[in-house]
Amino acid sequence: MSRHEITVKVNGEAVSATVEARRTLVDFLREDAGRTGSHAGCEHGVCGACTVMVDGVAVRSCLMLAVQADGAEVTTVEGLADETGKLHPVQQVLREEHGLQCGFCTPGVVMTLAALTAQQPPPSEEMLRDALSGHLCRCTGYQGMLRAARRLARGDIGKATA
Amino acid sequence: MSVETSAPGAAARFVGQRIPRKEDRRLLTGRGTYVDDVTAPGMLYVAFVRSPIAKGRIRSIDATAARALPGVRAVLTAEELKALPIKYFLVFGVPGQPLPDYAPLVADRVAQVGDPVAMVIGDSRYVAEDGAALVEVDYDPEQPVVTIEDAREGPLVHPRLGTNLAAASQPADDPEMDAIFARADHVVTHTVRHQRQVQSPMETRGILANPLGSGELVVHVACQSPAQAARYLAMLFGIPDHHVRVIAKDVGGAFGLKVQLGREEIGVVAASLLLRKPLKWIEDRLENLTAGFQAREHDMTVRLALSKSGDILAADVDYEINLGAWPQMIDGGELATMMLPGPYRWGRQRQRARSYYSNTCGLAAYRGPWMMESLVRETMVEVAARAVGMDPIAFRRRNLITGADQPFAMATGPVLDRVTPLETMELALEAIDVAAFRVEQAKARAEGRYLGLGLSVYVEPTTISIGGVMSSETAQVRVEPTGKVTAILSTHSQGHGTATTMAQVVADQLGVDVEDVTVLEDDSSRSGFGAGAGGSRQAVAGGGAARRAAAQVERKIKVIAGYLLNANPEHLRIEHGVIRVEGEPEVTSSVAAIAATAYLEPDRMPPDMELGLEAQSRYRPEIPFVFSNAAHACIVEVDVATGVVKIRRWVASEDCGVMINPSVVEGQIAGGVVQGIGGVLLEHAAYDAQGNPRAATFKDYLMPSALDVPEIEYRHLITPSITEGGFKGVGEGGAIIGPPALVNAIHDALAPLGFSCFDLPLSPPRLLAAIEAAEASKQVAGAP
Amino acid sequence: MKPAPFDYVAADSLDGALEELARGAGDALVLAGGQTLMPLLALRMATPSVLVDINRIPELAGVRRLDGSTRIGAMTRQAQIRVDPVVARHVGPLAMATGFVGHHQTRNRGTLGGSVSLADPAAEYPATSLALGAQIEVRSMAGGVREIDADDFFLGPYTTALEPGEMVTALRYPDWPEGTVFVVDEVAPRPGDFAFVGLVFILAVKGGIVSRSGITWFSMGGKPMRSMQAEATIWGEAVDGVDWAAVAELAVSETDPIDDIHATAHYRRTVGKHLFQRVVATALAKRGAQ
Amino acid sequence: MQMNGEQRIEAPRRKVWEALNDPDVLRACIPGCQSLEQTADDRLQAIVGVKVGPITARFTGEVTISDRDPPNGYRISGEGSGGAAGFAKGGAVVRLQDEGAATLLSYEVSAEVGGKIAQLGGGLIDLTAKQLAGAFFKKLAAAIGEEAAPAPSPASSAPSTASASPTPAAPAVAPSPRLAPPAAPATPFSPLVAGLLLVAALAAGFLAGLAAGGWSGQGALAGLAMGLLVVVTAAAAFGLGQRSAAPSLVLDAELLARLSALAQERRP
Repeated sequence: MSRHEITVKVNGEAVSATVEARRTLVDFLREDAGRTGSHAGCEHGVCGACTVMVDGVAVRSCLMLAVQADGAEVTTVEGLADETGKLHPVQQVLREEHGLQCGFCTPGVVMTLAALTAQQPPPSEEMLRDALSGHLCRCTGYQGMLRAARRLARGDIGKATA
Repeated sequence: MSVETSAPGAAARFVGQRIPRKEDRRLLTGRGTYVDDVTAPGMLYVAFVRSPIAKGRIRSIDATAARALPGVRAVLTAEELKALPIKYFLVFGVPGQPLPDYAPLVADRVAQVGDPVAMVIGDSRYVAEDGAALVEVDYDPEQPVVTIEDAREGPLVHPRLGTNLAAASQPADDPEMDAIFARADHVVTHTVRHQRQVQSPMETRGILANPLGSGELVVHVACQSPAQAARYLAMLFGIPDHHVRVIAKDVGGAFGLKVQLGREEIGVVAASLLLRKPLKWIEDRLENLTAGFQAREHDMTVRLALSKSGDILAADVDYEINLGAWPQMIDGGELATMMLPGPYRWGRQRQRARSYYSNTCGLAAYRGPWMMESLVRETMVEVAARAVGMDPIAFRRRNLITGADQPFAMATGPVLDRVTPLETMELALEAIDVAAFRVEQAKARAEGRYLGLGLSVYVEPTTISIGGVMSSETAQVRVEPTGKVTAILSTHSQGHGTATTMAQVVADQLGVDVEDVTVLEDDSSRSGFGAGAGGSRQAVAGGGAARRAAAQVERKIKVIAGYLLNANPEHLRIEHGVIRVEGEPEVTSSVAAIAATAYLEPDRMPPDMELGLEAQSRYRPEIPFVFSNAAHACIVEVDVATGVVKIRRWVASEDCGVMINPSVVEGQIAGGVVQGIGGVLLEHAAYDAQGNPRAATFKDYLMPSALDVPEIEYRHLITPSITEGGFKGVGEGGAIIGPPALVNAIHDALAPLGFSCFDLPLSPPRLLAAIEAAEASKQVAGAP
Repeated sequence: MKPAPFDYVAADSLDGALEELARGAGDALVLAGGQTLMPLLALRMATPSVLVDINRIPELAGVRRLDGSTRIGAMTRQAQIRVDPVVARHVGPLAMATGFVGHHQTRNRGTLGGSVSLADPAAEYPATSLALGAQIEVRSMAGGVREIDADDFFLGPYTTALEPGEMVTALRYPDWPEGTVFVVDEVAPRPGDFAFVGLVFILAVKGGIVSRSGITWFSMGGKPMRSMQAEATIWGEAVDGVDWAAVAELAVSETDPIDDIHATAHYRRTVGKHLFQRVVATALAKRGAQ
Repeated sequence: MQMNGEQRIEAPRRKVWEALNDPDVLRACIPGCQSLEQTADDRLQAIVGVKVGPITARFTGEVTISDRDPPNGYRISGEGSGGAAGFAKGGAVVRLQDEGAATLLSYEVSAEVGGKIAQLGGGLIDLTAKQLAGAFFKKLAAAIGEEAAPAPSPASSAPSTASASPTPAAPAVAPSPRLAPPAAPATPFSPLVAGLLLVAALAAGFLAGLAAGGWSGQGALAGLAMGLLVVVTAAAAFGLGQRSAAPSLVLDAELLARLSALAQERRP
């Protein structure tokens, strides 16, 4: 089995490692790059908990090999809040709307919403809802996430409504 | 809705407030600590070799190739594990109950697809799986038993037990019952079949077992109570409690799956003790869906005797459960049948229940233990109403208990008090506006569109404290020398938000700000014993313990402050951590100042008073069942051409007593409702005739997505319980009472077609088949 | 759930990829978007000796107009196909089908060529390409380049006309007449799931007469199913005179659906007829709107 | 899985019998055969490498023959084990009856699959098995009947399965006289087409194996073929559920070689 020297820019920091060809990106991020925020919920591309941004777009990190990310810019959930710890608007709104409970699926949800809300033109509530359907959550019944999506689409990221 | 203030004692500044959760900042920024996030030096990884057949004898196991694989450190079978005797028992077992031969690894016979046969331990999960693929097991397959029907007469799942009947409850002779049925004006017979489901929390099971040189065993595990897990391991392995330390910082959902450690976790601990190495096993999704634990799969038939005026006279219940091969608890159905009458005047009941072993995945607890009987009752009530020619709503109004009836002893024993089933129902109906809906429904039918309204009402016995591990919870509350407050509880959150809600309770009791209270509940070595999550009990048992411990500390603060301020402690008020003397605004102190004195200035303390500001209290509710209640109403549209159901509205009207944090309460309700929606419309852990699980990945096990759920509307009634703080449990209600509301709505929508189907899930193909059947029978009936 | 060992090669040119494929003989797999292959690897259902990654070959991606047709590179991501103006203008059904393919996160990686190469009987792209009469461009070291008619490409479940060492490099979609209307629709348990039954319906009308149509199904047999008799039956008919209920019967009779844990063949046929009429109604309404 | 079918073969029963006992027919039907050894009089074992789409498996097959009744038919029980992929076992009865100058070959198969295949395979197992078995017997008929060998399309010769619903009544519309239905794509007898037949043969190979009791090796081949069927179908089946993009499908070179070989062999 081939092994590969790779360097991935994770949240702005270059991380180099020698990985087996078969190593998935999510395992690389969690175990080699120490970013355990991305969770492997199903490892077959359905649940969405492992969603990260690769070169700016939301992808399932269990459906990419680490070696495929060589030279790429990867943003994980750890990379969103600023140095002062100020939450990203997506994180802030999800907190205000109680959009999470156990928190396991949350990092993936955050990354999908963060990737979409960074787009121009800003996504509609419909687009955000559609993208949320790519995430499974067993705790919340999606209620808080859907409220958050509505507020993000309206640019209403001031104070909580709930 | 009118909100009664919570029980006396607390100046409710935080209790009742929708404050954001303290744990969310950590979880939103990827800084949670789930078991797979923890590592230990020299840690090795475990993969299991699992049976591909549902039943058979193991002829031989050849691990030569696996052991020879570089990176594989060990391969263990039942043979190797014999070196460490395990006294296997079930946490929720009945003493003396005959058990099948539970063991971390099966020795000679496999009884389900996925039975663990060997453990491969390697330098990574990758290489451990490489090794597992090389272990060659030779099986002698036998005909499996898959369904309840198979189990009744079929070959034995566990030959040593001599029967497939795991537990049963037989009714005593009751000639009066037969007489009631004989003279009843109407007898309705109603059968509901509920399919197999999987709890499937987003985080699967997982464990890191780390035996330290000192003889201390540190275990990080995804569980519902570190203290309970520690007790279980200590007893299984005969290790003194203080040698077992269980830590579970963050757990990604559980829903009953993690209420008791399974065979795999126990096997990993055994292996770590044998090899003296830290071992990690993280269940993958294929294992979780096919070989962990599953839930539901029961049939219930009820005969209901009715008077012509629409009174429920008696119920005769027959209940069967498919337990699978290695159930987490062996349930004879007693509790389920006990709760069947719910909030109805229900003169008399007779029950017969049987649970069978089969060659399928064992059942475990699943959110909403009272779901089956509530589903049966609330769907049956509608059938019964039509049988006596009454509107189901009127029928419920006639048979539901009122405040005047309470306390009300159910036909099966439990006593209902301080519940508001009728009131919550009226509240839900008002929110839905039934009259307006019926108009809309008629208009839609004229256009060939089928809208339906579903209603369901129930009471739930939360915080059952009749005995056993769930009798009580404990809390230590400590004001540190800094003035900050630490509350250490035996509660545990797998998403419940107890780090916030318990802090709200403590802050109110002490008069400090919620930001100044830190709740710790993740470590058995500091929390003390308690069952943690399970049975909708943490608000009542944990909240009660937290209030009482905090009250002791509050009292001590006031005594010390009174002594230092020359004031009567009874005249002191604490708010925002500031202590004031009533009528003397200029005289103040603070909790922080008192704390400094209590720890650091012994000479300023009142004579004979113990130093420090800390107290512990263990709380057992004053009543065996703390009943909460709710009524749900929903509106659906059914596409009769495809069988696809769209949910247009959902109203949850509930009474969980004093709400600590309404947003958390609503989150619990919503999560439960959506799990219920999944159970009615989508989720099915199907098996084929050979016992092969056919929903092995999330492409086949279908859970609701964000596009499948309605926006849930809430109505809250607050009728405090008599327990400490007036709280009631609310964690499971949505999963219990959501399903019947949805099933009733579908039947209401399709009533013009004569549709009837209580065989879940009501997937589009099954709905369409039932619609076709209804049309066919109508044609037969209509034929000359 | 971790993949078995394999070697990995990232080709930086088409020739490089074809060389690696030839070298890998039957035991090499092409890694395109990976949204299906990765789960198969993780489940150890697929255990190739070598993966040839074609994600770093620029010339394999992109949409280009040719004379009378549109050429879409095999590595063009589904997310781009969904929003690409040229696709929207000339290959509308493909853009419409993309809305049903997986989810936002998988469409960001998933590709057209990968989906067509796998020939998943439940996939939207093979059926849509079949309905549009696409030409599938394949290349190999030995055989060079050839185009295969979609009708000849999909042979059965997972079975295509690709020869060893061959790889799909692009699809060419011939233009349909101005004013062609189309609808791609499906009935699925949840959005993004594989459909119980799915239908692609494309209709070209000239002077009120049906001049051409494409009627294909997904999840209705072991491969994308084309209802040729139905197409033949409405050809040359006055569009307003067609007995669509009868055509629905005929079209469904040309499929061969199966039972699985999600739906019975009976359900798929029954709902297929309904879906057909629903889709036709929508298409005719679109036509009226033109 | 239950599978029944009939095939009229334009040859006398004795001839069909002999053809069915021709080892070459079945041996040629097994691609990637890595070893073949007799373990007992009525038992054979072999190892076969299979690849279908992205799915790969190494299969071990074993079968036993019973109820031999030359030249009328047999019963066989076969088992194919694909290791991690899973296993298949089953039995079948094949009967030969005179039908005028021709022979009617009927078969009843009951088979079951286990392991990952059963968990992940879904309903396509039945479909593919159905198609492959049908195609196999069409081809067999063509071979024995010494007809020219344009390829029958598997779908067109699908036998009925227990799970399949009856095909609906003929539609009420007659095809427009102005245009005959577009002819199905002409399929020259290329190695690829033979490939289809061959894969089909694998599927139903064990059926033929049943008939080949005279040389129990054929029985073994039967078991292998059955295992192959299982892997083949599992491949398709798992894929059915998967969404969006996928890798190119690469056919096994060895398979192709054998396809061509068979193609030559079967030419009139």
